Amino acid sequence: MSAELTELYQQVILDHNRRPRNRGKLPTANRVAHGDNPSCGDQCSVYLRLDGDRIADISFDGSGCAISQASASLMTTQLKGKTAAEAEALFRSFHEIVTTGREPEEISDIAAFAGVHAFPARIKCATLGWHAALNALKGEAAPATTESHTD
Amino acid sequence: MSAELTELYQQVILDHNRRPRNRGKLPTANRVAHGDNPSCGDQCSVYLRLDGDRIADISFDGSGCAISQASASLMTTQLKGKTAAEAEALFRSFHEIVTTGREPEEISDIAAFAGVHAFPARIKCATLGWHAALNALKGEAAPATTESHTD
Amino acid sequence: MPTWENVRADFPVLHQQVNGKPLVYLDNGATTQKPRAVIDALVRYYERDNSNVHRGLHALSMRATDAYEGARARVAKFIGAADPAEVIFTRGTTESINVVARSYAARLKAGDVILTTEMEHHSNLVPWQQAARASGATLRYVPVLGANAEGGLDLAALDRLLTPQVKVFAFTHISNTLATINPVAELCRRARAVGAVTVIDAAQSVGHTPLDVAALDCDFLAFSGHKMCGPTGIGVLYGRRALLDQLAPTETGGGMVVSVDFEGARWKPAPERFEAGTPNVADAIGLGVACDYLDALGRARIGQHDHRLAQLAYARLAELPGIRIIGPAGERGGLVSFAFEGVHAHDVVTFADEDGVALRGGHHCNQPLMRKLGLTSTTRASFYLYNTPEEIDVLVASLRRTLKFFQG
Amino acid sequence: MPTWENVRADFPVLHQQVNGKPLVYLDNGATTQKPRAVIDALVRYYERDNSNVHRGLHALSMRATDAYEGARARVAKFIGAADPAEVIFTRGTTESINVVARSYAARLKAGDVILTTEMEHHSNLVPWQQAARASGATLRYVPVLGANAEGGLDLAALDRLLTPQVKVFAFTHISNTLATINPVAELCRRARAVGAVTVIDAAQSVGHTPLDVAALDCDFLAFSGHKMCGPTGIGVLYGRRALLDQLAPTETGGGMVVSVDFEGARWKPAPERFEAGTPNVADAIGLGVACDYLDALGRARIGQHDHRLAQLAYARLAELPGIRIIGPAGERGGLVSFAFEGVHAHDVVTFADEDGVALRGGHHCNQPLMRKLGLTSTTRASFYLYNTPEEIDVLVASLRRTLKFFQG
Ligand SMILES: Cc1ncc(COP(=O)(O)O)c(C=O)c1O
Ligand SMILES: Cc1ncc(COP(=O)(O)O)c(C=O)c1O
Repeated sequence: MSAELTELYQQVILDHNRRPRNRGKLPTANRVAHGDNPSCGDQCSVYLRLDGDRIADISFDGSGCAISQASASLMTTQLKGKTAAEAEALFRSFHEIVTTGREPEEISDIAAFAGVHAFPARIKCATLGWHAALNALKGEAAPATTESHTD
Repeated sequence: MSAELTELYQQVILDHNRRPRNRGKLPTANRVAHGDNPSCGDQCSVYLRLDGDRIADISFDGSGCAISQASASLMTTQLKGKTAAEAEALFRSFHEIVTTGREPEEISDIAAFAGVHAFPARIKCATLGWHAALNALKGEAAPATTESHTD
Repeated sequence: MPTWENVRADFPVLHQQVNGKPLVYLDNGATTQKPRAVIDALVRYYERDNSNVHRGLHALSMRATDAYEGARARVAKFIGAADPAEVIFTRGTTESINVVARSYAARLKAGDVILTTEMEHHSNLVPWQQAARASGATLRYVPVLGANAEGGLDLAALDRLLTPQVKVFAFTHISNTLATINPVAELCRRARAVGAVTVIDAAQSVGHTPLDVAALDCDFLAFSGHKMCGPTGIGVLYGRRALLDQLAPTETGGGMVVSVDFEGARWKPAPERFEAGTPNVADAIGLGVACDYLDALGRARIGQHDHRLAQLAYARLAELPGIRIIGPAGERGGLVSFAFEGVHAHDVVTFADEDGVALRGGHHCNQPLMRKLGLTSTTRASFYLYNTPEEIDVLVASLRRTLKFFQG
Repeated sequence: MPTWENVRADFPVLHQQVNGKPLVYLDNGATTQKPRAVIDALVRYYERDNSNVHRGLHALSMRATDAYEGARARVAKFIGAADPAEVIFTRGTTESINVVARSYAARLKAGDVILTTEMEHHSNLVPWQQAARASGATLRYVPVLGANAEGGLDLAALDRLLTPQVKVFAFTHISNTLATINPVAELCRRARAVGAVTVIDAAQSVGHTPLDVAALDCDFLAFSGHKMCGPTGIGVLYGRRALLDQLAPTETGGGMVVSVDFEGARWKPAPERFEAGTPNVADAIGLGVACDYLDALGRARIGQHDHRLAQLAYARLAELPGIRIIGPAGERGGLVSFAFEGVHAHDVVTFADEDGVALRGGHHCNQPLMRKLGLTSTTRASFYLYNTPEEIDVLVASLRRTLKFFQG
């Protein structure tokens, strides 16, 4: 297997893909948003329980490739307990990682997604869940679609 | 001037172009039809006075290239006095001449149009007046257009 | 003249490495590759004859017009249309179907029914949804049978659905997702019995099997050049002459008018009526050469070749653990669509690409059908005349490696 | 990198004899010739990268997608559009205008006014007649001044015509018959003041003069690749992003939907929303390369070159007996349209062709304007970057010979 492919499918990603965290509907959710990637049919719903400005709880549901599922799973573990502003900052780091391959200074699991940058067509997979989460935070009713984003 | 071009613009044609015969509206006409060549804007109206089945008088009017004007002019001289069936037979000969370049066995002025066959794009010019005349004979109200004919 | 022995040599694109491995191009359902003869035709046109058509009297314009109209006649022969005027050049299947659907949208009314099937590509589905919405007509679907859609169209249901209210019946010839070959002549016959106009989506068939519109006795037929060895950007709408002359053009402008004044315009008859503006001259000419190429090899032979590869692939893939193959098991077009338990089509395609194998993963513009089958995506391997049994070995080895990685 | 010194060497088609004489191609208003770089880009695409775009994850598909979207970004830069999503690929100017006209037909109502001008090409005229008919809106024309249309648009009349009822104002940048250069920035400014949306037909300008949609501040702009050194079958509709996202797509099918079920579909945003079906990938890439070619030479310089040739031709032609030249005498685009007393344009063109000179004769898809001028046809000589003053000598000599033959 090539170095690029190994990078893409890192252990962290495979693990989240096999045993997704926080998967399924969140009964206590007070926000939900749906995202889909029309190019390939990937879908992702994100459920939030917002406590004031803070994400008290979060889950996701959907179907898609290993990258999209692992990314959504990992995202839920990262966003739990964060404020909206912190979540947006985290997404900016994540976006930087998947588009440039540059790993962040602080050690973080999201660095596992650095390998995505070598596969530009998969960037949309990696960001799908994040877009849905940000939309849920903003309370946007319209479903997120990767087509309306530039990545 | 090349042999083909000389053939195309024979003396007969130039003469009819310069001094068109039977040109203008026919006050006594009981049939009229209009033809146009949308590719180039050539227009031709043909006026007939039908006496039973016979063309008692005929004229044309319009604008177009030397080929189309001369052809319409020559046509009027040929069709005067003919029956509808004779007119159709004459058109078939004319069509044969302009599409194949083969001159007919009987000596006739219409043979002057044999040169047209070397310029396929001009066949429509040569037949415009004829199509209008045949439509007038048939009493068709719709304007003839060279586009609905295969030549 | 192409020969079967040399066929791969005719396609420059095949002779390259992808990720260090020889390219195995199995994405022919999406688009096919182009033989040298087609590429050369484009170059020749631009180097020698390029000019605007129709309205020109100079040498280049006459040459370009002859070549363009010659391509139209060539395509007419390719599909068995008696009259070249029945061949309208479009951008592709999608535009062709839109032209018919938009024109019928203006003629249908509430109470009329548009009939299509559950296995249509979005391009033969969404335009009819729009036509139904615009006209007030009702859209109905002929169901597909079987948990894996292996049963094809429900012909018993068709009997009930084909009422005299049905004005248009639109269906695909070969499904781009299932590989189902529909009994199109039979469907046309039944539709005619109730007076419905038939529209065949031949995108996946015209380059893969002998096809004759006179024998099918269909009213409209749509296809794309790029799926039959031709250039991108060119396709065809065949229409029965008598119907074409009744249809309102959906696009207007230069070249399709007899006369224009400040108040309005009169249309030319078909085909010009439906070809507003400067046509895609070069690619139409390229499409004509693609017809020559395919007919020289023989479409019956191409169909056999595709079918044999699809059968072989089906048998070999069926051995893989956790695979689900959709579509008919027996007679089928030259492609195989499948899904694995626990491994997503995207990951399969990314891994195959590592091995030089080009596959397609996704919903194949067939979302409603996928949903009915409980799938969100499949992986599709689609074959054409230049593919070989050895390439199927490479495919199977690649899939095994992927499964091992994900399933452990 | 092309240079002015070598420009003719870049165009293979120019180096041929027609009827035994060197080709003098003066039919650039109809279509331009293609430089080697553009032809090579097509060949390279088909030999190396050909694949369907957007929905593919394998190497060829990713390369094709990058090249296609790269071409979109290149075209955006070429016309000064900030956002590549504002560039929609179409077949050409005619389709581009039809897309806007059809979309507005669905939004306009009785009482609304569509404004255009008396000098429009049929492609920027008939679609608006249809839109007016379909919506009940009224179509009005800005008059052209002067017996030979030398006065351009009647800007005083425009003041009266531009009422708040005007919802759309569509006009050409450079007239393909008169060579008039309209004050497009000024027209956009005036239209904006009454809230009208502007549609510029840039078919004759975009390859001939620097053009910046941001500076013009227009809402829509349409042009064809084949008139600017690009391939046939590709063109562009530029649209302001905020407007595009409101417009209903006029063609539906694969690639432009977010999701589809048996009941209906949701659209993607622009540009995909307006590009149903497999796009014309190869020719879009070719168009991108044409942009490179023209910008390397410099469109300001190209415009000067064209203008100089047109001025020279105007002066030389004006000396011919019985000639009538239409359009402005001073500032003008790179073409000259003329008619002779007693010699029809078709005969002129046939004689010129004998001398290797390619001209166009006819109504130039401008029938209402021709009728207003009391003409049925003119002969048009239209210039581009590879034409030379010597070619004008050949043209004039040929015309003299024709006149001699017919006028004696
Ligand atoms: C001013 C103008 N508008 C529109 C068109 C139509 O362009 P196309 O035929 O490429 O669609 C042309 C050229 O024919 C033109 O010159
Ligand atoms: C069955 C079928 N119909 C229609 C289409 C649409 O063809 P195009 O995208 O060339 O318009 C395709 C291919 O994508 C297809 O496979």
